[in-house]
Amino acid sequence: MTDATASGAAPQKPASGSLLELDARTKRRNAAEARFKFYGMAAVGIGLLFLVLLLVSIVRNGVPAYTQTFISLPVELQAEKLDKNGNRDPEEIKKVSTFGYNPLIDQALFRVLEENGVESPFEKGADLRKMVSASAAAEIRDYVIANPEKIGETVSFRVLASSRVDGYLKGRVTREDLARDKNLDAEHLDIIDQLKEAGAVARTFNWSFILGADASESRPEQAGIGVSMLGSLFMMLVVLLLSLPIGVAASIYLEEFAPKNVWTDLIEVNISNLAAVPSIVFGILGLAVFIQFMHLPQSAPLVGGLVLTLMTLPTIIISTRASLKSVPPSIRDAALGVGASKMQSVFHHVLPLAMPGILTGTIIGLAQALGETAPLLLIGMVGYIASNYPDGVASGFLDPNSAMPAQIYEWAKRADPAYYERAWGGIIILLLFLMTMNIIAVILRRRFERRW
Amino acid sequence: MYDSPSLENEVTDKAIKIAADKVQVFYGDTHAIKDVDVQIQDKTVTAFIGPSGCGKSTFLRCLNRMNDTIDICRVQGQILLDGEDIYDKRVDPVQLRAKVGMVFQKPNPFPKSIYDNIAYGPRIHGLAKSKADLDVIVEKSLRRGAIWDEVKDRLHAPGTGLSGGQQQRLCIARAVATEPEVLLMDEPCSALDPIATGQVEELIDELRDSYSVVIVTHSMQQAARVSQKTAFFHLGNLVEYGETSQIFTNPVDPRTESYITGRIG
Amino acid sequence: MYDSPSLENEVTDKAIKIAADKVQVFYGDTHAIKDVDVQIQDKTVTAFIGPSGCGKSTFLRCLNRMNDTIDICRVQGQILLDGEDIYDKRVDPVQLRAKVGMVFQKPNPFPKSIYDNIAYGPRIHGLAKSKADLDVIVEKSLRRGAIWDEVKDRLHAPGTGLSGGQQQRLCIARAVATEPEVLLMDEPCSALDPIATGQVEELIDELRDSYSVVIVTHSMQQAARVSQKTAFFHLGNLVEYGETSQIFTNPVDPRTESYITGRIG
Amino acid sequence: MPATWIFLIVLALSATGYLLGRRRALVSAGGDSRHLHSLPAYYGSNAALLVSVPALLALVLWLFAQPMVIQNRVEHLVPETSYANEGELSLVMSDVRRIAEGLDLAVEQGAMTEAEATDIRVETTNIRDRLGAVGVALGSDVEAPILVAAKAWREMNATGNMIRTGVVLLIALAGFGLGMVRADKDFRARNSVEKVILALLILAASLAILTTVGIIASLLFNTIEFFKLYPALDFFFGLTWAPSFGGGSELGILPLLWGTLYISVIALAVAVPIGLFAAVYLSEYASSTVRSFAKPMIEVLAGIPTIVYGLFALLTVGPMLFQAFGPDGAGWMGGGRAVMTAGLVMGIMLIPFVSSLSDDIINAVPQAMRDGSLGLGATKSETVKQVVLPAALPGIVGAILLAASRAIGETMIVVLGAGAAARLSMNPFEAMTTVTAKIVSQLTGDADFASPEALVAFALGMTLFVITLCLNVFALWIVRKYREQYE
Amino acid sequence: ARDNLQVAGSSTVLPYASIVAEAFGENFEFPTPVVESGGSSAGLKRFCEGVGENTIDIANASRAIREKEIKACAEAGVTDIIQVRIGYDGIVFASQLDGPAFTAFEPADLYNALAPKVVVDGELVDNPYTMWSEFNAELPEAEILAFIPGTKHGTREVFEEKVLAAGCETTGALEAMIASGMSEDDAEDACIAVRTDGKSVDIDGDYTETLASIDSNPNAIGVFGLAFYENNTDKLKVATMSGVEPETATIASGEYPVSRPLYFYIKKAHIGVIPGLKEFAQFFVADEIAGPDGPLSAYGLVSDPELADTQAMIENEETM
Ligand SMILES: Nc1ncnc2c1ncn2[C@@H]1O[C@H](COP(=O)(O)OP(=O)(O)OP(=O)(O)O)[C@@H](O)[C@H]1O
Ligand SMILES: Nc1ncnc2c1ncn2[C@@H]1O[C@H](COP(=O)(O)OP(=O)(O)OP(=O)(O)O)[C@@H](O)[C@H]1O
Ligand SMILES: [Mg+2]
Ligand SMILES: [Mg+2]
Repeated sequence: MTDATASGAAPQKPASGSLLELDARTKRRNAAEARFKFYGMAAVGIGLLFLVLLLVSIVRNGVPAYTQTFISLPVELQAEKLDKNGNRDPEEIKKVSTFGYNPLIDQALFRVLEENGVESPFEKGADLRKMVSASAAAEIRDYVIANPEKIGETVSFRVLASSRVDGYLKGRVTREDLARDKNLDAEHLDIIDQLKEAGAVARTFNWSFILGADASESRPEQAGIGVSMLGSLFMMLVVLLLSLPIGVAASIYLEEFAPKNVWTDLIEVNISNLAAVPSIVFGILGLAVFIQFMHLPQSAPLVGGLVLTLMTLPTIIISTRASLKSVPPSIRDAALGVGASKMQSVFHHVLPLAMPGILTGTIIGLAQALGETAPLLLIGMVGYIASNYPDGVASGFLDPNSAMPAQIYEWAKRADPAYYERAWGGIIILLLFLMTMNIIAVILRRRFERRW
Repeated sequence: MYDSPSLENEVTDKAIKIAADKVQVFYGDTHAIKDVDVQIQDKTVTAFIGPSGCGKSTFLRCLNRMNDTIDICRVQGQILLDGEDIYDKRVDPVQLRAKVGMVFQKPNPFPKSIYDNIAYGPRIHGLAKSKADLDVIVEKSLRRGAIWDEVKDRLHAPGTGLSGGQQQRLCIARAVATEPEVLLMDEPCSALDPIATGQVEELIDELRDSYSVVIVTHSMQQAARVSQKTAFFHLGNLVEYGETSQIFTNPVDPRTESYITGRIG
Repeated sequence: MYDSPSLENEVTDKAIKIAADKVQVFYGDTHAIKDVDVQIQDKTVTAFIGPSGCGKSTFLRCLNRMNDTIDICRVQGQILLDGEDIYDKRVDPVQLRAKVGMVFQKPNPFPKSIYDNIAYGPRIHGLAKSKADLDVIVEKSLRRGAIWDEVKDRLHAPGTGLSGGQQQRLCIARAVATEPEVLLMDEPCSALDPIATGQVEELIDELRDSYSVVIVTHSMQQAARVSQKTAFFHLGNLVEYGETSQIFTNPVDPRTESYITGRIG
Repeated sequence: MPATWIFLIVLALSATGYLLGRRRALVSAGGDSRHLHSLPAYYGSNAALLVSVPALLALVLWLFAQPMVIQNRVEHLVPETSYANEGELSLVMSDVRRIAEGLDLAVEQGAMTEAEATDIRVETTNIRDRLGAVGVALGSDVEAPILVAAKAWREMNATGNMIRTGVVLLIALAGFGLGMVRADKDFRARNSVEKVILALLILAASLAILTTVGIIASLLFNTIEFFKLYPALDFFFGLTWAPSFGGGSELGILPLLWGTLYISVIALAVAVPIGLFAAVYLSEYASSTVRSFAKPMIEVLAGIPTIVYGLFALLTVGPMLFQAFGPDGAGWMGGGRAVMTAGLVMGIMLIPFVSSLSDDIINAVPQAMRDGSLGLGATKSETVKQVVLPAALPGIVGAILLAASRAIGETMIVVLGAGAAARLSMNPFEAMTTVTAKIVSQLTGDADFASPEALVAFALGMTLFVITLCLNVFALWIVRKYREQYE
Repeated sequence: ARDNLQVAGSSTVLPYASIVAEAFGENFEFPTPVVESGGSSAGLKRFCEGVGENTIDIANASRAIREKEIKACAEAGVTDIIQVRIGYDGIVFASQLDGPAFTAFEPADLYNALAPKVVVDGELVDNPYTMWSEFNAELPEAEILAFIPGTKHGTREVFEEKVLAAGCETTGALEAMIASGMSEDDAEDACIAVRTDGKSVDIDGDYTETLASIDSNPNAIGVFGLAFYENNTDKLKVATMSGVEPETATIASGEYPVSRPLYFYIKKAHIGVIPGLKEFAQFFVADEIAGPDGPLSAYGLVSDPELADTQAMIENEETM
């Protein structure tokens, strides 16, 4: 029967063979198909491969930041040092600066060594104190000011070990490394080993890295990303609340309502041009407009959010427009045909159908905003901004704060290698932030996605 | 051009719902509708017939300004609905379309559930006070669209998962759910089997009692069966317009005659 | 279930092109096609008739595995094309579809020029050696689709800017351009005027000389006119299959009879 | 009344307006929504908008205007001796404000009675201490005229606030009234609500213009300064970029533009094919589980801070390329930093820009298109290439444009991956740098800020802005032209 | 109204400023000052934007403010500026710990290695050297590769003046240039040029970037700040310059030639208005902080021998 069809078929058509055997052309085409599919898989694979590569190196470098070494110190809060007049007046206690607490720490250290029977090659307390973070004095001082009645007693503190000691316990620092280091000596490590044995030194999970504020260059062990996380959060709130509605509104206007005239052309060209403006230029704009002209506070997440909003808008608008464009006109016709207004047809039908693309654009825009540092540089959100937790929503928006990427960028620049690990640790948190956003978007996108 | 005496006879009978006056439609440079005058009566079924591509859909879309959505489409001339120019600046096309409903040539259900497809119109027009009301409207519309039995068990399945003919009936049901005064139907029965066609035709007949219906069809029999008036389009011109019986038995224009007698389907 | 003696008679006459054996199709949980056995002959026009939603399109789409594209659709049973199971693992649906062409129920021109719409198939199958060859194929196909005269001046205008009927004919032209051995046509004439319908029917008649054609139609007259064999579907079942003349004059199953006699369109 | 309260009251009023407007409209239609012109919700929204929009607009304006007006009037109270110029006056005025607000705070916290606050005098009270006690730190002791000004400020502020409350609430009430009057069955509520929405949409779209104006305005002044110091001709046509602190810098933009172009092209050459293939794979081939997993994962690539990519370029990709193409390999590469390094890594970063957006757009192409093509015996890849992608083209172009824009604007990867030296060379394995990287480095450098070396950042920014603007105009023109002959 | 101090400027000063700010926040009732980075130029620019709450109070700079900047400041109303020198930043040359033995450099070595034109046998020629040992047998036989600060960094200027220009003179290149007909100015400019064939790589980023580059190039040398080096002695080894070991002591005494002063600038108009400004400045230069035994010195700042004068100057609010 195949012959019969072949004879009847059009002359240019090759004699049709069995379905089970592929003819040469089909084989060729199938090979092309397989290649094409392979390219696609390879492309996805490449993307994922790099992601994994990056993630692995991020995690490997960053995980140590999540543990920290502490030293248990029984500190005698000597009255003669802390409250010379003995009247426990907080104002007077405050007069003793953190430097005044150092002798107490030295003493406590000697005592710990003695109690644990550790031989110390060091005579001077200052040398011994190199094992302890400089933050210890501040910690004890804060405690004393809050509890003046404890003066005279011996209180046990869990103070941070210095970054080199911490590095030693994490395997980052070896004795050889300390050969020419003036911050710590190999002998210190012997002491640490013994103290560790005795249980006075321990490495535990580092909540204060997740919750804390930035610290100065000399105390990486104290630095945390918590406050800048809030900074980022408030900033992203501003970005989300402004850029999504504004971006979608602008796209709807341009795609669905705008008459085709010079003005809309101008807007269109402008938007795609803004996408290509380097982010730091938005920083220049933010400094000029929001801080110098509108007198908004410096270093404030509100301003950061506004600047990032302007930066994200083009991304959202371009992707939203693209997805609005891809909704078939028959859907609009259908809605108009039953007497919906244009506005209704857009908001009831077109927009939901365009939602996956809008969400994608938003996610990419927000991801970009979440990781952006350059514009923040000019509005004062990069640097040392160790503010406290904001004490309210308004202060969250208006008080000086940094943002995660800025914090990470700063850390990555700092000299002490302990900051390097913190930078990567911060990136992990940033990525968790990002993935949370992505998951939300995925869930939303799933609800909207359909083919027709 | 069309048979005016016959029209005169009718005018005494029924009010004129839509009056088109020298309507011209252009798609870019293509002149798709040329100088069409036509008066469509209330409570009447008017059939538009003519060869494919002659401009039936185009003209139909003019009647509720659906052409506004096609960028390159320009309309000239005047179309009066109840004596008011629908292309007047002050006219809100939305209100117009609520009055003049439409069933499109290609079925275009929303990618939503069957229920929502029907309920959408009533919802935006506030035709239902409660969920129960809406349920009633949906059921009634689906029944009128002759599709209730087939979908009553899967009202919440997507409308796009229906067969071609079911989609078409869904679209008909959707259009009648908003209770328009004029219903424009572009080949509503093209994908329907005879039984469903019969049901839709019954619906059209029923609608005629209160509304005006315009129907585009390629089936002469259907035109003859359901319509009182027939308009024959050819190459963008309205060649002849008159009583259906007269058009089919005694056409004035030779083109009409040749189209009708060359009939096959 | 169907009239097997009549089939026997035919088998001696024409080879069997497609043989379906206990075909079941499910959309998710919906059982859309139930246990259908049918043998479609070569060089024959077979008509599928039946009420809307009975599964004609679904079954048609099984014959060239277009159902593969619907995620929730599952097919069971066996369909043999020239004795080979098309659902066999080794079968390449692409090659199958090149042999078994299809015209869909809703016209779906590509958003390309009319020319490219037609040229697409020949290009991917390498049917044209040169641009001139292609031009010839395009013209021939458009002529066979009975649309050449309407579009010859605007071959490079987009296919989506055509009227409904023109789009449908464009899709027919597109399908015949690849010279399939079997052509499946899902209501190819639903949006066509009688003259165009006539031309398409002529085309079908012409195709019958060399190929096998399956056509879904709601028009009994059309089925009677163009087909040699008719299959009547009802609620997913193949109720009756036999010679067209026999089905229309002397149906075996009461359901067939009631569907045919209740005919209106 | 504090602004927040006014704001809340207006919101409450507008909510009431919504409910009442809705009700009234329904009542006017005899309880049957079918007799209404629009849905009842529109009448409600109309009333709500009438209440809130003008009132809140007035409130915002007032919030901006009142301090300015008061400042203007209080300024005269500050003796001219206590400031030398405008800047110091504004500083003094901020002190005045701080004191005024401090007094308010003190009264509010009960640390001071109202009478005390009004009668307070520098001679009798140490204001710095009193305010310090409520947490308002002052830089120095308060002088008498400053206190007088502060008190005047307080007073005016109090009256201003009172009037503000009155005016805003009146406007809100007027809006309320109008909303109620208009809640009538014949009123075209939907049209009027939609008009407001349309106005909002237009406003949103116009923000782009405002941003552009803002950018130009904030760059212009310094750009002009720059061109006063440095000949424009040398800037635009100079072939060397060699800034130096001592002066005598050569600041030709061409090597930077070349680097920008080169790196972006390489980045796009990586990102576009990979992104497109990934998009096609995800939307056409991948199962929905793979897709719902892989897509967000790839999107994460867009969110990894660029400093990570920079380090990746510097520490991993650069050395790797150096091995392959350095002296031990092909011999084309002088060091790990190269256009290629930065381009490759940037390309990776840009993958999701192309892939995710394109994926959504491709997914939105109706299935009927695919069916049409598959039904003709096309393979999936042919369908994709010849039917789906062309249909999705406008959106894909948008995605690529976005990626290109991002490539132009990227700094960190360039600095760490491509180096800092500007060079005009064809060799992609040489170090080069981009306009953006130099904008950042000159802006954050140590040069004299009034020198051309620092100001050039603004000129670079401006030039880049104008160039991309021209490119965009050109792109629009091309697209139009293409569209015209096609559609 | 703003209640925190706002400091901006040089990223070289930032570490020190942050240490002070942290201690200031711990020991005073005032909130911890905000110290922004962004470069001396940007810091001074914002400093000179005017007087008022929305401008910064203190600018950090790794160089002295310039005449033109003072003028710009004055035009914007910033007339009274207090200049505070906090100490010195040593600039050192270091290489990989396990790399070739770069232990001692003379300016001449670096000039010979990095200049585009050098003197060979009394003649000025395009730099022919690819190995350090080619011009100084005591240096290791290693490929020349140096990571030097990019042109945005103030360190670059110091490097050019104190190393390249000095080397230019000692090798006789300057003379040769002038002899070849160059004007003195041109010759001096030519002296501080670096070769562009990839042996000398500009680093526009920070020292961490230089460190990373050294990490992946065993033969390279890099330019670092003293403090940075001291924090990374586990990876780097430093070279002497003209025989002098870079240490706080040798730098303070001026024996080690390559160093630069660090400053901050206070807007006098803000004193008394912005809470804590003067206290912060005083705290910064107090002996416990900036003195030789203070935390700044411990971190790597070369303490200023004239610290007492500075303290007095702040006390009296002496402007420039
Ligand atoms: N994609 C789908 N998902 C779910 N159900 C479907 C889908 N397509 C069709 N169906 C259902 O399967 C049944 C058969 O549909 P089919 O399209 O085959 O009907 P048909 O005979 O072609 O009807 P018509 O003449 O109206 O086109 C119908 O009940 C229909 O609702
Ligand atoms: N969007 C469009 N752009 C350009 N030309 C169009 C467009 N729509 C229709 N046309 C052209 O206008 C003419 C009239 O088309 P119309 O759709 O009104 O025909 P019709 O009478 O409805 O035909 P059919 O019975 O085939 O649906 C046709 O030649 C068609 O090609
Ligand atoms: Mg039509
Ligand atoms: Mg069907």
